[in-house]
Amino acid sequence: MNNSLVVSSYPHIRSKETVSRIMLDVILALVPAAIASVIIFGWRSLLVIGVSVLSAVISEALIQKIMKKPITIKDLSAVVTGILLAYNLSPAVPLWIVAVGAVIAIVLVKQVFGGLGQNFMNPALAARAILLAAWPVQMTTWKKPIIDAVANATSSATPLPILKDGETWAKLPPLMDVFVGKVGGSIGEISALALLIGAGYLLIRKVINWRIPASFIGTVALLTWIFGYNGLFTGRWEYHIFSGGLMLGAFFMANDYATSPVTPKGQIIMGIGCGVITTVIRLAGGYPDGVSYSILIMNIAAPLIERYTRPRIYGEVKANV
Amino acid sequence: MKKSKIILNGIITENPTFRLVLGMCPTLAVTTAAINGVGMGLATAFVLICSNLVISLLKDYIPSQVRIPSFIVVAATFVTITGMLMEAYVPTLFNSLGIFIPLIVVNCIILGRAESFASKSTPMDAVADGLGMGLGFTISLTLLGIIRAVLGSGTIFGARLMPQAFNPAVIMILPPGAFITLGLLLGLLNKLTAKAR
Amino acid sequence: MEYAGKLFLILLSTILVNNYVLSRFLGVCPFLGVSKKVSTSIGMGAAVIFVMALASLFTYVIQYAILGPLGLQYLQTIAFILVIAALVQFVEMVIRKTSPTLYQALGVYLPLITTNCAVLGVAIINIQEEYDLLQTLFNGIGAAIGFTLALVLMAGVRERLELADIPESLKGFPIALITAGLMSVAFLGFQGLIK
Amino acid sequence: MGFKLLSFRGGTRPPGNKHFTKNKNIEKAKVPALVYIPLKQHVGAPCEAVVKPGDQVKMGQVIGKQMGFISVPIHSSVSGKVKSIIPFPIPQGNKEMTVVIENDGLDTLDDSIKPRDINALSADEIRNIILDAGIVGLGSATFPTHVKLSPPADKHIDTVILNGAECESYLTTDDRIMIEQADEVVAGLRVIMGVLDVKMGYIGIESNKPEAIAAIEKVIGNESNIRVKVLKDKYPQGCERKLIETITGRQIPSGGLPMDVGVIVNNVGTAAQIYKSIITGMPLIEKVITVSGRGVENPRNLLVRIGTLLEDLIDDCGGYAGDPGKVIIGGPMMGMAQHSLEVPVTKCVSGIVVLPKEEVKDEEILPCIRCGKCVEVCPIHLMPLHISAYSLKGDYESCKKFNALDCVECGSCSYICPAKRPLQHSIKVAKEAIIAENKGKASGDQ
Amino acid sequence: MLNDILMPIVSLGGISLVFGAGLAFASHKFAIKVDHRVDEVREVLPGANCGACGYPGCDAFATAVVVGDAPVSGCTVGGAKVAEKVGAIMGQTVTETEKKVAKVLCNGDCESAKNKYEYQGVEDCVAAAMFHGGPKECNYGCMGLGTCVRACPFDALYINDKGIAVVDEEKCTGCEICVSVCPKNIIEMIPVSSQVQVMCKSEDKGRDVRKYCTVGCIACKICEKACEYDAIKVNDNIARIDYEKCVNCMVCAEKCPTKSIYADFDNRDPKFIKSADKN
Repeated sequence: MNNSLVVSSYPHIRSKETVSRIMLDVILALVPAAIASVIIFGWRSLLVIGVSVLSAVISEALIQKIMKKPITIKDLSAVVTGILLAYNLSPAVPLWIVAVGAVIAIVLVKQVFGGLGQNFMNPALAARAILLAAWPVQMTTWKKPIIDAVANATSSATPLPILKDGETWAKLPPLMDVFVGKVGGSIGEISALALLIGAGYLLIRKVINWRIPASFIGTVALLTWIFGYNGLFTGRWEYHIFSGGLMLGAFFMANDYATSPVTPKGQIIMGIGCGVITTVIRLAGGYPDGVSYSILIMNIAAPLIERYTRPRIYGEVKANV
Repeated sequence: MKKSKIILNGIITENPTFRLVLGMCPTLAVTTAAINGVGMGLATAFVLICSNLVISLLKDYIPSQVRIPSFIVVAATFVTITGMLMEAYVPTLFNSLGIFIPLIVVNCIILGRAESFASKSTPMDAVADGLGMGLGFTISLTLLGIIRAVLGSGTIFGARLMPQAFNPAVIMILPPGAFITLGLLLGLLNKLTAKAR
Repeated sequence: MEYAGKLFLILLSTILVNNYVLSRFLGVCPFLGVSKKVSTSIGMGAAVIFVMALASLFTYVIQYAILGPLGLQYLQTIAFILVIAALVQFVEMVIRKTSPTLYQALGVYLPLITTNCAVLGVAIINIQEEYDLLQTLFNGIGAAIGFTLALVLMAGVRERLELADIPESLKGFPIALITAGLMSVAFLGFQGLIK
Repeated sequence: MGFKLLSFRGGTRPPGNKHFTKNKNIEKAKVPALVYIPLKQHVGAPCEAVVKPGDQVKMGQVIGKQMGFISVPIHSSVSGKVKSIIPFPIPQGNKEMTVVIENDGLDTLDDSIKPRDINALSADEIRNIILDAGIVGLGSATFPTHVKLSPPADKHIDTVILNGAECESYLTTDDRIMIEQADEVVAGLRVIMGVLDVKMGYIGIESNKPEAIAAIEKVIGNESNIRVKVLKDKYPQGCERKLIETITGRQIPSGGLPMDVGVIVNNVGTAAQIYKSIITGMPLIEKVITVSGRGVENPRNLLVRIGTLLEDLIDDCGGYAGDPGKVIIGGPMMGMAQHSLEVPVTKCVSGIVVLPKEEVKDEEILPCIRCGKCVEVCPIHLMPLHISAYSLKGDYESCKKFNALDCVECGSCSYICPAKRPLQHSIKVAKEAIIAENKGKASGDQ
Repeated sequence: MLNDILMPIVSLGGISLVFGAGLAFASHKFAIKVDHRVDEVREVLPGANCGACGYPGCDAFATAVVVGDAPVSGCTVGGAKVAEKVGAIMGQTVTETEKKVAKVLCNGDCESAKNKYEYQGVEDCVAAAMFHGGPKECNYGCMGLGTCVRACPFDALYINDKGIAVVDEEKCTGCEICVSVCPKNIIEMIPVSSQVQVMCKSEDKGRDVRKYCTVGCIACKICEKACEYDAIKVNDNIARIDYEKCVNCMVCAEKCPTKSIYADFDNRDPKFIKSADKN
């Protein structure tokens, strides 16, 4: 027989899931938020997203070429990073900052640690935090929504600063406006509605599971309700969960595969941890929103969480532990 | 061993920052400006030279059980002197280096060189080693200071270097900038030396 | 209540906001050196907490009982480092006797606590900030917990990085420094927690 | 079915692909002119040949005698003349001494084969019959059945489970046996329960085999101590550990055996074979085998004589359809890929799946993205991603810490992995290294 | 003035005295006896922590030597020099042995040896050998998947462009790790002075070897007859060289019909060249 048979280890069949398919799903799930952003802020949003994605993909290809590794932009992970970075930026941000951020995300946070799946910190969020520390002024210049719900939307990103100070609650926009996204904020985080549509798609496709988002959002809701400005159990938790980066963070970044624990218990702990830190920063910290920092900090803790939440294996004898 | 070789060893082959990775704390903390790097480096060099000399002179008289505490006391003496001198003559620098002046005493370089070199060498060799290591330290700190200052505030030794349009990346003079810059710099040097080989 | 609040703030500040390693650059050498394994880092952390608490107390007493009254503040560095060196050696002997495994794991780093600038640093800062005895103790413990926290987190990440495909020239210290940098970025999030 | 299907945590659901042969009756395969009967077809010591080249043998005659307790005799599956005894490849990949017999086509029965009265036999007599008939676990484990039915006195067995899950893709062997030989299966179960003096017997069948469930339930009727348990169709439901957990809720301790939790599991085919061998006196010389896959012209369920070469079987099914890519003995999830068709059917073969070239892709292995799917599907709740990563680095010590030895090698992790990483394979490498090291240590201690 | 000098001295002295006394007490109370020889042995070891000695690292080996569990010559990497030094510390002498280096005894590269199937899976010899003994038709052939390359702590092995593992003799320290990891057992330790090796380990019959490999040993015994020094023998269908007897005349390599014997002809002793010419 001259055409020799293939021999390999079983299983001889593989599931249809692939890395690029997963990434594509995530990209699809992020589309509604982009549309919402364009409606609310205009085409500038799309420009920022475009620059971010392009810079991310190009820098991934370049750095892999420099490091003499196979170029893997096909797997679409750089595209996802690019989109997520843009979603965390203000639509008014200078484009050169966007490009620098994408390079930082891909090179410094991802490729230096070995590339896809091996980075310990979410590239988009880490890049955003670095940008914020590097150019605080440019990073906190916001754009007024085209569809305006809040008169002073330009001065504040989201309803969050209002929530910090209990006396100004009267200025809160209608909850529905916050939910739909007719308020200021960064490109991708404004419309909880659009994000939830995408998240629903990912849940149905089983790309993500409920553990981190549910425990994250749940914790924030509970804590913001308990520690209200006017005493215990007076918090406006419904505003908290739909404002700021919570939806984006909980569904698209805290549960980023590479940087969250793979163990079920660990994922719940991760979510709760994110929730606690977010609430602490929102209620007492120096920044209006704590979502991205909470995720970054939990990213650091993720390896430890994973280490101490290994599932009890089948048939494990307790005496042996 | 030739003195020049010992000195060069400290500056290049066994550069305390880039090769031995010693004395990280001041390296990271004070290099927000190039001038701080120079000041810190020279102060450390002074302590290093003096303590190396004294230790190599005393090496035969110090019992080995108490050698570490003795070395530290020697170093601490010179650190105190340095601190007094700096406070008197360069008070601004002294203030900006702050707590890191007394902390020179626990800089691993001082104790490391005392232990691994000065206590086994002649006084002159020990001085040469102190000089080399001190200069190596100064050079690395200055280099790091320059990079961070230029990118982080657009200035070098107080003079504006970058064009007005340049937006300095504040993070470079914050803690993360220190860690990351040094990390990348070390990586780059590794790469270059690997190539040279 | 006010006073207890202040103590709490000291803890919060030293552990999270002004973490000794990640934002004050104290104790970076052992932080980089002993953070390769989680188990070792926990041991080291425990030793540091113990030493720092003791050192804070002893140096406080020395400062206000001996150096201050005698007008010998300029001897602070020498006196403090002496105390710390003696303390560390004492702890080393105790651990060596009581837990050989812990001793083996910490290896050369126990003596290195002497040169851990965080210990001397915390002693000097205690005096600079004019803390009273209790505050001194809290500051010392807080700083040590902050150090331990950073150390253990770092160790967790580095254990994971063991398996990562890191470029050859960045392996070892460079990647550890970059990791520390990113950690420090994340800790920026706590900024402003204490006004 | 109105009730909730029994299941377990973990597992996955690869495409069943059973439609090729699901509705095809078991047919007798052509008996080839030459049969190759290896002297090792079971777990345990190989047999020693008791015939020599030139000897005349009859169908059912012992040609290899049992060596030691964990071993069973080997019988001739045809009548004819022993041509030679040579080392010959077996499905596992290595070579074993093999008796080659020229078939005279007469199927003359050996004198020892006589029908028996099942009611007149004691438990020990039945055990001996099972041993003499060369019966081993027919699921593919090939552990000698008489050993399984002789648990040590300190293990109290209270439950017998027949495994009719057949969670592997393509295979319909057990399905057809349960449909066509429901009486024998249930009778076999009764025999096993009798031998072990056990009151409760279960037959676990996946829900995708309604015909088999109906057939077995019809035979059981109102019998109260035998129950059909309908299981969710999910891989690896047929794994002994998961089957026991699903049906009884008991977990076998790490490193233990089913008997440690009072359970004995047998394949449905084994049960049917036990009953048939007792009644007819015929030893295990033929087996039901599914030949399937898009790579064969005419997929079938065949009753095959032990020692038939794969070549002959594929011919029997109309040959290849197109270019073959992989020939797998067993199912695609856990089967062994073959490089040549000059391999005989042994007691371990329950199916042959031929995948055409276009279905065999050399998937590009990407870096692990830590999606955690392998953790989710692992039926043992291990963390395959970590074990595999350490194994590929050669750090077997860490693999051990992550419980590599508990892996049941079901391959679910490799199947599900979106990065197509060879998880199971690398874990197996680690397992073997750890086992070798443990052995080395044990011998070094002495 | 006197006070200014006296006070520091007295106070510092006092502090030192108190702590010194404390430490002296502690060191007495918590004293542990440590064998200084462990440190000395550790000092002379190469410090590669390769584990070739069978202990987890150089420290463990040093301890084992001092306790008496490990032989002074146990460090294969350090070889005779280290053994001598360790012996000196331990007060023992060691007999000198010739240094050996590893060599992969297979020439059956992708040009000369056939494959029986196409392998897909983990790039590792052990992993591949699980399936029918590996993709090579020859069961004694180097699969070139690099298990030895990855195992070598000294970076002394590589896979050549024809898919066969090769040892860089310069870098090889003789730790024998590759020997132990090769699933085909085709890596052997060869004395450094040896210039002739049989590059085949196949114990298959010559007829079978011919079928799948053009450079395999076919056990024709021509080498055995050609050798004047009784240094090469064919047993179990394979020629083996007795390196003690071999004088590197390289006649066997010249005569071998399948060229399965390697000889370093460039460095051949001239006296053998003459004798070969005469024949």
